[in-house]
Amino acid sequence: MPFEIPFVQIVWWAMTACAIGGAIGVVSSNNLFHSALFLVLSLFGVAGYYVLLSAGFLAVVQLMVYIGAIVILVLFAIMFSRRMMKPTEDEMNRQWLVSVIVAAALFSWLIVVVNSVSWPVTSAAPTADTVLQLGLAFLGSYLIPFLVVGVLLSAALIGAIFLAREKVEAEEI
Amino acid sequence: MLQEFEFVGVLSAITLTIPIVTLLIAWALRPKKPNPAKQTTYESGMETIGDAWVQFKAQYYIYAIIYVVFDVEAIFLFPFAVALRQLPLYALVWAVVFIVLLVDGLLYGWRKGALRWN
Amino acid sequence: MDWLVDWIASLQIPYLTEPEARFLSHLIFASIIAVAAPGMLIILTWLERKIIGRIQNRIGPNRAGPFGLFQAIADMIKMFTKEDITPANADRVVYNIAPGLAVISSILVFAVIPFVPGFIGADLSVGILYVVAVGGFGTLAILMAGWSSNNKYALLGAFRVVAMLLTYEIPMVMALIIVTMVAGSMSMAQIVEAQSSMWYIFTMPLVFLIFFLAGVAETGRSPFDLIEAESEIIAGFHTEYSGIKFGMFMIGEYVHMLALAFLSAVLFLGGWQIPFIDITQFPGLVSAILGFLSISLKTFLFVFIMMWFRGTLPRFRIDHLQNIGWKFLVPLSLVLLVAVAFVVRLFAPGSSSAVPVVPGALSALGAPGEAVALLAANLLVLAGTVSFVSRMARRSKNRQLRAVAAVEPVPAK
Amino acid sequence: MLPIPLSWWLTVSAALFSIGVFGALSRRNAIGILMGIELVLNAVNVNLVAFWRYVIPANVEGQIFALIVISVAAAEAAVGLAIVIAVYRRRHSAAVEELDILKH
Repeated sequence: MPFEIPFVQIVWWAMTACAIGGAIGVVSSNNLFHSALFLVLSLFGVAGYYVLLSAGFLAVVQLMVYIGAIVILVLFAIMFSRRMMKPTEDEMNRQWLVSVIVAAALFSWLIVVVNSVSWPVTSAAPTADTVLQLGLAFLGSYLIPFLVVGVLLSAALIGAIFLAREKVEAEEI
Repeated sequence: MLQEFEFVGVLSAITLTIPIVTLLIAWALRPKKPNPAKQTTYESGMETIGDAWVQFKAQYYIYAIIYVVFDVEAIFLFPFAVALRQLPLYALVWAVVFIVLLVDGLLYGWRKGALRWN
Repeated sequence: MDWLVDWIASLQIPYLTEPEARFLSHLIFASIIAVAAPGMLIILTWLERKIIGRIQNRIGPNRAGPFGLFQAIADMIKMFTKEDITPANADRVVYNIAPGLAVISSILVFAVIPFVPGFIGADLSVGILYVVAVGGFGTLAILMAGWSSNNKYALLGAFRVVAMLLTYEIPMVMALIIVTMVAGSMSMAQIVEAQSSMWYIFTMPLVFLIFFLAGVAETGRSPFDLIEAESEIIAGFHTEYSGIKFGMFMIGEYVHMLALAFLSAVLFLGGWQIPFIDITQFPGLVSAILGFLSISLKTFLFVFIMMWFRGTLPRFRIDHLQNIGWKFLVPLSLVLLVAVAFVVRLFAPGSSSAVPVVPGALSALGAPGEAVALLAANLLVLAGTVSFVSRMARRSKNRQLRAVAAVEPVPAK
Repeated sequence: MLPIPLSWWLTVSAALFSIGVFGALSRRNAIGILMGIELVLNAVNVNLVAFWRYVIPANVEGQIFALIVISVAAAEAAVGLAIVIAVYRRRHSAAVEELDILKH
């Protein structure tokens, strides 16, 4: 199929533009609200990656949890703690130059590592019914992580409500 | 997988053009006579005092937190739902434990009055 | 979809082999959806005016064209030719993106709706989850609109609406999980297939009620139309929008409503199925026409019910709304989830796939037994809820009475 | 052969990771830092899924890890932003440099 391979690569480049461009927007924008919207773009690009990597379930979960929930949470927090559209002061702190150097060094080191190892790649097809396999795994061999996630979420819920709540008297059920 | 999602991609690309085309048509047709009074913030004729930053109730934020947690719960329950008929019976008990753990958090919020709108 | 691909491939056009033919057919179908879904706005607004007019003992639009049909077109022209005012303080880019996003998010749902047997845009194996995920963009659009207009009322309206959307999304997702459990799949096409013997609305009426109630709340229509609580917050998050941008929010709302009606038809009324007739046995075109008629009729039924709501029910107050969501629908849907999970597992047949499965204790009763048990579980939960709620109501009434009695001494005889 | 070599994925993931680290280090506002961390977690997820697809596509471990990372990210965002809100209510600022209560 002469058509298939370049097509996939075109999609890949488009998604990379979204993911990396969005990420740069997140860290460079001076308006936090815009940062959060760039984060949406970046997360959307990553969801596209999951589709290309034949993890459709993860792609949809990415949209649902990140864009549908986490970004909304971030936007609420921004609206709570910022006055509107007043990019009052510089959003960068004093160590931004050091941060650039650290990030660049990290990136080049990672690139060296990525290119120096020959990864054992197979070209086997992925499992067909991923969601079913996930369900069997979570209530089978991955039962403990599954329950730990439950505990983690419950703890996060209680902790976050405790922190964010305005003091009001207790309520009878 | 890409084939499965191809239609979604095509549809997104096409729907992306719809608002753009609509805006362009409207831009061509509509009158453009801006003046300062028109462009003020609409508050039923009152002069706007201050900027739009209103006192944000933490209540909204608490709803969002509970929503996030239940959303994440849902992404674990969907695979469970698909696999339900093929799971051993005791697994169902563990799934119920998982749900009860989260209901716990909800009950805590309820008891503390976090769900009350005031 | 496949016959379209085959037909295009059979034309023997040079360079147009199977993958290109598929791409082309996707392009055609996507264009049809993308134009038809907003185009339905014309019919839906006309219908809504007529129906609400009748409910209020009026005639409704009757001047423009036959039966006032062109009224919506006239409105469309008005929207296009109105001046579009952007407030000077607005965040221009975000302000302009928001209405477009609202439209896109509601149209994208149609990608996974099986309109007729074998004809579905994308039969995703995660179809149900996709619907929820795409809905998230709508929420985002509302927050963007509220924030970028730089208006107190718009921001307040956006907060309220988003809080409501988040609240009602949880019971809706739980209802979707229940449907997934019973159907054993998240693919829309397979859910429709699974209802060939019995539609889910008959086996799970309570689940349907939760889904539909939460769904109507998600569309932000009456009686959940806090968005348009003019008396409280002007016009909510789209206060500052005028002309076609306001129109785009309206398109988003109506397309969302249509999508909800289609989803309810697919998930609970068996989609394109017709009772007692297996339409897949007919030749392609006949089954397609019958299937489309069937799903359209069901969709229209739900659209009509939503308009009926709007004509008859007063608006909820926001605190009542949140209470219904958090303290009633969420616990109820969780209880139902657990109950249905047990029923489905107990009636599960033995291993049909590669995984060895222990059959459920009641598997001998088969699918009819499961249907009866599902209905029984639904009714039991319903009865339990009703008795619990009435007990709570009595208790709270007694408490209020006692409080009153404590303040006012009983008058002497 | 898959149309996109594994090293492309790893490079993109490294870039996302580094940008996220830069964001987390250079922001003054706690919410900005959290967004940087979200980017880092996403980079990790891309890596996990890419390795799953290219090395062990027969199992689902890669997706399980990614799902757990996503839920940890959600928990982290909920608690982190709740802390931001609690602090903001007290100090009227979300800049991390001004959070020096423990120093005095």
